[in-house]
Amino acid sequence: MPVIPFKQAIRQAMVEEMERDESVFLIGEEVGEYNGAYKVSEGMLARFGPRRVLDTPISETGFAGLAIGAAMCGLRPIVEFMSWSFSFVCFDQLMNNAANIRYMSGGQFKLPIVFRGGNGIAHQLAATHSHRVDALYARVPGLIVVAPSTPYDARGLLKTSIRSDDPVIFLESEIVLNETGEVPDAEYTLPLGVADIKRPGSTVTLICWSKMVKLCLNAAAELEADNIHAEVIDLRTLRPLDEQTILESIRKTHRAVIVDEDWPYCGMGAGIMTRIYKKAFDHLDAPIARVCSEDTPVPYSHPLEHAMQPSVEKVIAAVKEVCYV
Amino acid sequence: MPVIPFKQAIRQAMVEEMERDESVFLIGEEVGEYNGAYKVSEGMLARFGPRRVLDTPISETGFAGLAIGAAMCGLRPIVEFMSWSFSFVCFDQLMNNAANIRYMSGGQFKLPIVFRGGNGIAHQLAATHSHRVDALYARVPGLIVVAPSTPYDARGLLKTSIRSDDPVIFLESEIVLNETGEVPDAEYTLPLGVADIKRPGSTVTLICWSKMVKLCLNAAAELEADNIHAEVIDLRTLRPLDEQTILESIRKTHRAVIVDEDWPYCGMGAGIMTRIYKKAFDHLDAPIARVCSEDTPVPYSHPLEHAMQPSVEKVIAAVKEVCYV
Amino acid sequence: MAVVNQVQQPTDLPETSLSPQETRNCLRMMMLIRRFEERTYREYTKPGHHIGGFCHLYSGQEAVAVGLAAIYHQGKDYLINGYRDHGHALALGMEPRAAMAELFGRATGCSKGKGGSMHFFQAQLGNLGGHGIVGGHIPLGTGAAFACSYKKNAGVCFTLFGDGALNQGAFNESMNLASLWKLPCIFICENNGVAMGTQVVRSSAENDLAKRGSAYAMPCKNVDGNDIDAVISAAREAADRARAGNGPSYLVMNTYRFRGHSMSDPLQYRTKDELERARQNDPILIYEKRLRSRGIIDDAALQQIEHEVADIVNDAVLFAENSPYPDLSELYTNVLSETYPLQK
Amino acid sequence: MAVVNQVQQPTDLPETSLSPQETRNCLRMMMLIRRFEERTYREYTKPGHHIGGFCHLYSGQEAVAVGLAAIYHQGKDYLINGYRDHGHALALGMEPRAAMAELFGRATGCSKGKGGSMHFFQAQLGNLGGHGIVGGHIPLGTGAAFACSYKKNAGVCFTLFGDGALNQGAFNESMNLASLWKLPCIFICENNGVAMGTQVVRSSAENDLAKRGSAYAMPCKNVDGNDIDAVISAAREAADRARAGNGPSYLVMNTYRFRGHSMSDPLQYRTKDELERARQNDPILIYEKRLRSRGIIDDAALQQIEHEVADIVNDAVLFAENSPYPDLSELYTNVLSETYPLQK
Ligand SMILES: Cc1ncc(C[n+]2csc(CCOP(=O)(O)OP(=O)(O)O)c2C)c(N)n1
Ligand SMILES: Cc1ncc(C[n+]2csc(CCOP(=O)(O)OP(=O)(O)O)c2C)c(N)n1
Ligand SMILES: [Mg+2]
Ligand SMILES: [Mg+2]
Repeated sequence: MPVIPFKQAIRQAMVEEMERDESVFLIGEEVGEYNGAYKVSEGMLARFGPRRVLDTPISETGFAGLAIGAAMCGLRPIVEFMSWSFSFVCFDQLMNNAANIRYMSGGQFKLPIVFRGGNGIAHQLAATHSHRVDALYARVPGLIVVAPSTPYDARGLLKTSIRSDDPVIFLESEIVLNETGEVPDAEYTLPLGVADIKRPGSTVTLICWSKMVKLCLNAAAELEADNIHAEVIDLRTLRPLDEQTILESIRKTHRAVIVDEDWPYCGMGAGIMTRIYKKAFDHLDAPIARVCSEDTPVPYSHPLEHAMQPSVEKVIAAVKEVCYV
Repeated sequence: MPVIPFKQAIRQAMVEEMERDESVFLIGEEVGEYNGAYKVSEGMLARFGPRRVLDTPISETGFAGLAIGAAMCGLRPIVEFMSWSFSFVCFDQLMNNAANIRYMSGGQFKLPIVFRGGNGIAHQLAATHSHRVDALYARVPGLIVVAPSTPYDARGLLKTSIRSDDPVIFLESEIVLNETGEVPDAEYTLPLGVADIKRPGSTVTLICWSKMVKLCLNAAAELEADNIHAEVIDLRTLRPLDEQTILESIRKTHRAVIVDEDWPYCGMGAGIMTRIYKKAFDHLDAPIARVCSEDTPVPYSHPLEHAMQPSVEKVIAAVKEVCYV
Repeated sequence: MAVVNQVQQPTDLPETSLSPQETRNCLRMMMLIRRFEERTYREYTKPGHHIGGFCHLYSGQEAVAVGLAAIYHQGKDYLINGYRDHGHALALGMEPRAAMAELFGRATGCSKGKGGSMHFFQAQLGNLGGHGIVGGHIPLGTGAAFACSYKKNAGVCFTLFGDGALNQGAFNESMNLASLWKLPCIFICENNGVAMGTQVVRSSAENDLAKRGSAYAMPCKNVDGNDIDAVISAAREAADRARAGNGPSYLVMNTYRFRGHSMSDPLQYRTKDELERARQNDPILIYEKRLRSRGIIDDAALQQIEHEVADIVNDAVLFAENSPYPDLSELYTNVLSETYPLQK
Repeated sequence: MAVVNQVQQPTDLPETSLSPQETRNCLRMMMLIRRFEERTYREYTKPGHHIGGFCHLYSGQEAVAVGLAAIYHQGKDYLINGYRDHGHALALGMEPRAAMAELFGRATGCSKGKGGSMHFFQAQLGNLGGHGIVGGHIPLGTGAAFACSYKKNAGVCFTLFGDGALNQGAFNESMNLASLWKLPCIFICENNGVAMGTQVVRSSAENDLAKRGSAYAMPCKNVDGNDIDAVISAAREAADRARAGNGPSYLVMNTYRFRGHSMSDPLQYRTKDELERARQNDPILIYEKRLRSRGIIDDAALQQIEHEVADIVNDAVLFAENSPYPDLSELYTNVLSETYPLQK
């Protein structure tokens, strides 16, 4: 099977869906002539022309709203945010227009639209450019939130997202964009709302997604030395949440650690924990542990930025804590 | 002691602080000539003049940002949002400029600024005007989030918020604005970050704030009939969170219900629950229960809107569940 | 403070080429909207009223919605506006029953009772809805125009907003995008002189609101928004231009709001004098006079229309009163298109 | 695509009334900034480099920052701008050591290593910082001007942003507020013709960016941003007006960005030709020639300056390299002013 970078898998999905359905188009800053700030859309302008690959001015409110309006009128936009951090200047468009119009209109309008872009902490981009928006959007009924960790998942999930009649928040870690993985040539799709067990295990359940999956797999590998067999669950979709896969795992392991790069308070990890606590309560041999970022803005300086985030060591420590070793 | 409405207590706090400190001013839509959309600032323009009570165009990004800039330069703005729902059009100003500038500048700038306005579900304002922003801002290091339930608390906490050198998100329920309570004539302040036990009890801990406090007190009163003595904790401040008061109560009652009007997933109640779960784990006789709003956008139609929200009945049912009765 | 028509209005009124029957229909629709709104006012302020939430009446601005509807290409065009949306919905053809039932929060309402006064939608007529966040819908209208242009179907989108909404950056971003990409978007500011209680002079550094569009290389124009013929000809010109692929226009319809901003507004910022002057410029009165002078209507015809619209509005209220509330299960419908695996 | 100076520049250059010493200092500062930026480029692209994150160089635009600094009233005025902020910080008087140490993420940096390239702050000089969210700082600058006006201290705020930032609604909201309230804000668009890879013609429906301010009843002007004398006289006029209480102005400084948008930019959208033309308009060259012709500098003086700035920049890099990283405990400082009860 070909091994390709994550960003190429994203591109494949977009290209395939644009070939398949003329109502799909790509819009965002620098997606065309510049080939994308992170080169995700490389070559797409050349392939589809300026009608379907649109470079925008720096007007997130304008073009995100434009895309939502276009979706109300039968098109299927893919909106690229150069960074999800920039979605804060158009937060209202997502929270109200994308999430509510179907409901407020009594179901008269569907909103087939994908918003995608880089999410989370990358390399020293400092506080304003390192936001993790997972929880902000996963909190909202009316939205779907997808956050894949591998090229294979990314391609399959993005295709389904583009075909979905609902607004999808598609989170790509800037760090993961260049990581590679096997992706078949043949077309395929993956269902939304279904987690994937990236590594089976029996001692403890590691719950993660996006950038944190690799970290958890590394931690799991190291933990074998201590005879701890960690099961790594890649959620892939944050809303809807695949509670069942998580709970089945916990019923087996009786211990869980949630690993995410959000802040500890009211962040994504907190949201997931609350969803499963009650149902897992009687099966738990220890309180669910969490590894997340420190409760501070994201600093520029490399050592601080590093210290702020989850690490393999932190995950291992948390696992040992819930395993009482 | 005089009995006054919540909104008057807010006004008292603003007037007193503006008398006390010339650098304090009030800015927002309709706060001046119109006397405030909810009449919170009634009479303040007449008292302080247009230099210190400023009616703005409908430009939340403009005036919220203007106030933040003014705070960087030594003033102490009070920004009124007609509704916290409207803060989504200027979300970036709060998330990045208010929350991060102190940090990103290495502490060179302080940001003494209060943002206040109506939060949550009111009377049939539908999906776009009923947002509960508690968790969105409580999640963020660099912000302080206050959500009082009584006129007494409101006045004392708002005064402290105005004197604080940090950005304060001050949440007023539109429903609570007209409720009344005792407030002394004499000046006083209340500390941020300290919860208040609004009703002592021994059987179960009810954790709530803002609009939900009255609901919990009503539920607690009804629960006495079943010999259940509920302790009602009014958090008052959501960030920083007074874990200590909550945990002390749970160590006594061994049972807790969190009541909030946010959505269930990644909402404020979820955030609080995660903060206390681990530390309370060994003291709990039952999983922490939650009463919150249903996981849908807020509908207009009265019966639906009512069904969507927490109610005394729902709180009682949740209490009985954790008490296994 | 004088706020009405402070800007010089053009005085030449080109013929609008509507047939007599069409002009009569326009007058009738204006009267229906007025009647609907005044009845809504009564229903809202009645003890034990059925209407809740914010409710913004359109009385006084009818010439704009009805004028636009007169040149609207159904099945092709779109219209979107703010929360003051009853008039536009009716003008485009919404059943008054569905409109009143929505206000009453009933399952039979145009948005199934889920939207309320600020959120009247009607997909099959291209009505993209009323929207509560000031200015937030302007990019959506631009997007509808984008869709028309993408599909090359010669449709246009009428994107309406108030004088207050101009002060949201969303307006500027949309104007720039629409002009840059020559989208068939007709931006229409319904300037009723005031946003809630803030007069234009207190919200806009530039008093001539047409100039607020001057940075985007598109035609910008003041229009007498109380004169339906002026509305029609300006809108037609803009729509023709847009349909021909020549891009957007920006029209400021100068008009007046008879009622308060919403139901709770005591209107203290307004003088009797001002209101009196506005009453003289009542768009219905103006049009009625004109049709009379053209011999298109007379007292009898007028009286008949009055009766008709009264009956329609009565019927709408009865219908709304007798309609059921949505079933509680409706709380969970229309959130997404489908229930995904494991949702909830 | 020609992007430089497509707009007609005014050709009359009024005297700026700087003393010869001041003009020499200006030239020296421009050269220091250039040297600092080119060294930053080398440090960033070195293997195992110390500089991380996004880094945007100011080479080519020096006349703007240095021109503004020449009329800046320290202790009274404020300046705020986007993420391309090294030049402005140095021009206002930041120690190159503190600047370079910030890039290196060291505790001795101007923002203690917490801000990085995009976030150079210096409170005691009124430098309200560089800001990474395009357009998001424009309301802040308006607020600084508000503070000046509130305190009636005749200070002004220079609020800088790029040609791309004009397309954020925050710009328009700020312009309107500043003009409505006559705030002493000098809005300055540094038009280097391109936002990342998007040329002005592809982002703005209106090509004359000065017109983008035309809706706000304030003076709007194109300025040759490569000519420091033009910058100074336009900025002085605007500042005088603002200090006198007559409100804001909007200036478009037309200039050029020699380097890529940030370090990763391959500059493929640019022709050799274009760059060649821009080199001829290098603001340092222009000013150097002028000072030569006025007899203020000669080869020897120039060489001396070159050595001086080279030494300063070398010293800055050495200082940065030898400075410690922030202690890990610094992660938790400067979040709030104090630790509230029970915080953490
Ligand atoms: C972003 C936002 N800010 C504030 C409000 C509150 N609000 C609702 S209507 C209104 C006045 C709008 O005036 P205008 O645009 O002139 O429309 P009109 O009511 O005159 O039709 C305000 C301030 C809102 N709904 N959304
Ligand atoms: C809201 C937002 N959108 C997008 C970006 C990404 N971005 C950073 S700089 C830039 C280009 C800005 O160009 P311009 O304003 O002309 O300034 P210049 O870089 O030319 O100095 C873009 C798109 C951002 N930082 N913030
Ligand atoms: Mg108005
Ligand atoms: Mg630029």
